Amino acid sequence: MQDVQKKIREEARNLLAARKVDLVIGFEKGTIPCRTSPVFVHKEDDVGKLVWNSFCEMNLATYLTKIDKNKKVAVVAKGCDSRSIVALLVEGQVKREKITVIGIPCQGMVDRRKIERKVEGEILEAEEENGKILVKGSSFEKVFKKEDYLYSSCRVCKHRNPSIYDILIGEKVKENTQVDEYADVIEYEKKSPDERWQYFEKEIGRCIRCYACRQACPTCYCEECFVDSSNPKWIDKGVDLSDLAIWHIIRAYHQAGRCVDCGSCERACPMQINLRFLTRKINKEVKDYFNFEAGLDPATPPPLATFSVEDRQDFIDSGEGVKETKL
Amino acid sequence: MKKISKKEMNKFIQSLMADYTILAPVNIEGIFFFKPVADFQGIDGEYKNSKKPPKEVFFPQTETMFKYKDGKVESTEKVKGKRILLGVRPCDARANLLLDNVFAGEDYEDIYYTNKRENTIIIGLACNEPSSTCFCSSFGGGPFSKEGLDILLIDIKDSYLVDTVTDKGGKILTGEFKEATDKEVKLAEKIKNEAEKKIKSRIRIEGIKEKLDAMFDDPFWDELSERCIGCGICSYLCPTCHCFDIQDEAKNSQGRRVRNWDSCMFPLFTLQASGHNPRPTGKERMRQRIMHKFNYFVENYKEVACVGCGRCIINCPVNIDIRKVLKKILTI
Amino acid sequence: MRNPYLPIPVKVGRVFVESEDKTLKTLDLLFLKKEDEENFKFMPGQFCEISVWGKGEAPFGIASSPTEKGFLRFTVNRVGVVTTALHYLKEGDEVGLRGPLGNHYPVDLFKGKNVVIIGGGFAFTTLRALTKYLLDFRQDFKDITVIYGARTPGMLLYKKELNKWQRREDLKVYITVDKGDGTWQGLTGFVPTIVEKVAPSPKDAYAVICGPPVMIKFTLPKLINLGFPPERIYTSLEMRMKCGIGKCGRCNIGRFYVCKDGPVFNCAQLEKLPKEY
Amino acid sequence: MKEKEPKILAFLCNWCSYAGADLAGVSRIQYPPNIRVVRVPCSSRVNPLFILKALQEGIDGVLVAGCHPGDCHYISGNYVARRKFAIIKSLLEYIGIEKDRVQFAWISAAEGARFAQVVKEVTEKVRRLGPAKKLVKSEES
Repeated sequence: MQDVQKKIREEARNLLAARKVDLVIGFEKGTIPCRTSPVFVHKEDDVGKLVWNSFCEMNLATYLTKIDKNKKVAVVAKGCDSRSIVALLVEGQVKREKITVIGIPCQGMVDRRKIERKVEGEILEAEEENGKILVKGSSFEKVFKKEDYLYSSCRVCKHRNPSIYDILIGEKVKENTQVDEYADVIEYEKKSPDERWQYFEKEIGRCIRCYACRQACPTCYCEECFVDSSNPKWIDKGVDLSDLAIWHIIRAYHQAGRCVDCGSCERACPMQINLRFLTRKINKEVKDYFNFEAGLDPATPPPLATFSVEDRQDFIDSGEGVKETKL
Repeated sequence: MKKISKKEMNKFIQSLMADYTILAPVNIEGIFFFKPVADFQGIDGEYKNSKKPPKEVFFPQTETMFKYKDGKVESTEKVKGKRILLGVRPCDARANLLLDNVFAGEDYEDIYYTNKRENTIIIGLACNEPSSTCFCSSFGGGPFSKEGLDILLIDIKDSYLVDTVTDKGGKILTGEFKEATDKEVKLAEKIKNEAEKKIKSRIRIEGIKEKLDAMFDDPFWDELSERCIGCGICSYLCPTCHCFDIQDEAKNSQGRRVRNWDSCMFPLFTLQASGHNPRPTGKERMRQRIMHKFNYFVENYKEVACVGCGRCIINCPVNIDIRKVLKKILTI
Repeated sequence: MRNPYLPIPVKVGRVFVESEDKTLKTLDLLFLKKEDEENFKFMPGQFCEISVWGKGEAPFGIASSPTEKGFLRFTVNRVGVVTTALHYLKEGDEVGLRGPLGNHYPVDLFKGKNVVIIGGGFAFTTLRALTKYLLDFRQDFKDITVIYGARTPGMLLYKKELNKWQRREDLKVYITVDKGDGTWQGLTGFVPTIVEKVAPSPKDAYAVICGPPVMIKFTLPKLINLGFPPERIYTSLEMRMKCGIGKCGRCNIGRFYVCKDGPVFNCAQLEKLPKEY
Repeated sequence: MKEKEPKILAFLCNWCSYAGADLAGVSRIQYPPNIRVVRVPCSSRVNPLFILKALQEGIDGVLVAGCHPGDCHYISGNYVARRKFAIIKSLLEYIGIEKDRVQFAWISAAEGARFAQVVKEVTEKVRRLGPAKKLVKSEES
């Protein structure tokens, strides 16, 4: 971790010194334990702020559609972040020549909430030492193995190495190709519709419409989101269950074939709603129906922007009767 | 100072359920919400503070103001039944007093809010274990402060000391309350001092308002708001934020007018029908949030609109820390 | 105690299309009950929140003067959901009304002084109320000058009334358009240039200016050059509003809420406020 | 009290399904009156938000009908729509909305009889589900 951090600072210094970029977006140390904060480095001598550890959980690609388009930007990108950049390139939201991707083969990010549930009292200090997280509180000191406390999105991640980069920091890591990433989705599908509806209503019932999931997601960049439209007003603005349901269904649906499952939405949600249970179902269908995974190839358009004559249509009554649709 | 064992406390609260709705911190998936409880088994040991501040009891996130059918209006400001809000932390109680400035103003009184305030008794729970993100003492509050509370409970292991703050609180304390012994009062005093020492972060507030007067166009705001992704967490979870939106929810001419929480961090907040937006980017909006709490509110109501509860620090997805912001402002 | 968010029912009276392209309509609202009208004490410059059932609520400046009894006049520019709904209303329909809200033009300061009223586009509503009020108490004021401009002759508000006012001797009225349309004989040119040409004297005078931000931006310096001190130039500002009573927190400029502490401010006040409007 | 007749919203593509419905009418073919028709230029004009808005307003069933693949007046409209419908249908079922609440069909302009048949089947399936409750916005909240 330490030499990755050192290399990031060097690369950032070179890029800024050579005027190749106007700014480098990376991570700096957080003000509270187990956290980092995105940082915009404009000047060479600030590169010392840049850090790298297992709490760099934010997907920095989300800033690329929020900053001034003509700025030349370098951005620190994990595997998932780089896939989001590819998704943005494919959709023409960022110009390739304006972006310098500092790719980092990712070892997975640590879920601080999982660790918090395993200790008595508040974590006051946290350090990371080759694969171990040491946390200290007023009445405890504990060590946790990083692998056991990764975010669920990192545990099922099959693309730890960046799919696009101008600079690669360190060696590529071994991809975790064996994991069955949709095992829990398949398990969940076995439940009865009413059970699934109860779980869905319980989860989205906690939503407070703060839109952190939308703002944290790189591929959620509409000028005017459908929830902000007043003419027509699709859904009302309150926390009524039916409006919350439609908000979450359509937000997930709009990420079909574009979501790289970085987990940024779930991490930003203050109410810890299981948001990925919707997006990963869609990612599974997109993989089954269209054999497509978002953010891997800048040349192939996302599935819902194109079509194929052989697409499945068993769920459509086209005269030969509707075959039993597998869920 | 009275005293009651925790077991009796549960029985006492149960007895009040006949004529009060009891709202207490309920643990849902590790997050605490103030919810009506049918049977009260004491406050969960893990309870530090609620995720959504208790302001939502007086100023709900979505509230029907009135219903209408073909022009006939039926207002819904009356509140059914009396309520007890149990387990409020001292910082949030102080925040309600700040909200009173806005909602219970002398020129226009927001009776939706004031009706709920009047018919709710607030029983606070002193903070024996403040968090590292708590800095209530920087604003004149403290883990055991009583402003805004009707009763303050102090947890001394197997019982509570009951400190009656207002007679509104006093009138519900019937029967079971014995006088606390000197030993118990001294123990409470010891816990109080330890709690106050546990609050490490001290933020200097004097001079912030004056600094902000002169720095409206300072590049500080660009640097601060660059990393902000523009969500509404810091305002929705803040106990002193009170901005709201009014919307009609209707089918043809039958429907209701609803008040929802709103946030100055959203572009829609000030977007005008002509398309002009006085606060077009995140910079102006972040500046408005800080200026309103630490400058405009001070000029209008002579108090800083922050109680140091730490919710915005813990919940900001990009870890923008208001303590760091306030320290930086003093250096400009 | 009264619920400040509850509108009173009023009926739509006369509806009159003001502009050729039909984006501007004037509606007269009639009180249903006598005491509603008695309780409704207002002064020129104040505004109301008008509710259209099922659509929502929006703020509109009162265009009629308190001296005009029995109705409240509003001119509505069709831009959004509520304003479009207002445009579909016919005589006899019922809407909700909340007000009077905000402060008003300081007419008592104007007493015994010259008054220069400068308006642009469809922002002439509260200025019409002010002018009508001054004319109904004409002897209390010295010279009154009205300078009002619009993009094209078709976009001018209250055309008949303007003609009547132009024929009065105790009032100097200058109507201009940015671009004439063949039959237009009056002045042409932007309001700031006309103000410079008319060059009203600042001695013992107050100015009131309302219009699109660009017009104010170029007219203010002209007034200052003519010698008008900032504290004698008043303007009415527009911000997005919801509650209209200083609670919902969105219409602030610095510490002031435009709905409660405004909408009328003098330029000395505005100079001290952050340029965020 | 006779149980309430299910209300079904039918998005019919102007070139095929709407013409099919027209043919059914012209040929005096009877079909249940439960559908309310919304004519759309192409099945790909149907935005999933339309379907969800209808379900929120309390409709009991939604039918989206368009041209058979290859017949689309706009060449690829129904091909693109097919992908959208595959995703939204599996997502709605996944979260617990009954399978038959939202149904899709390809009906050409010549299939008047089949149009009536599809409407009959859709109405039957929706009737069996009973009135819609999930996603419906409750008046009292």
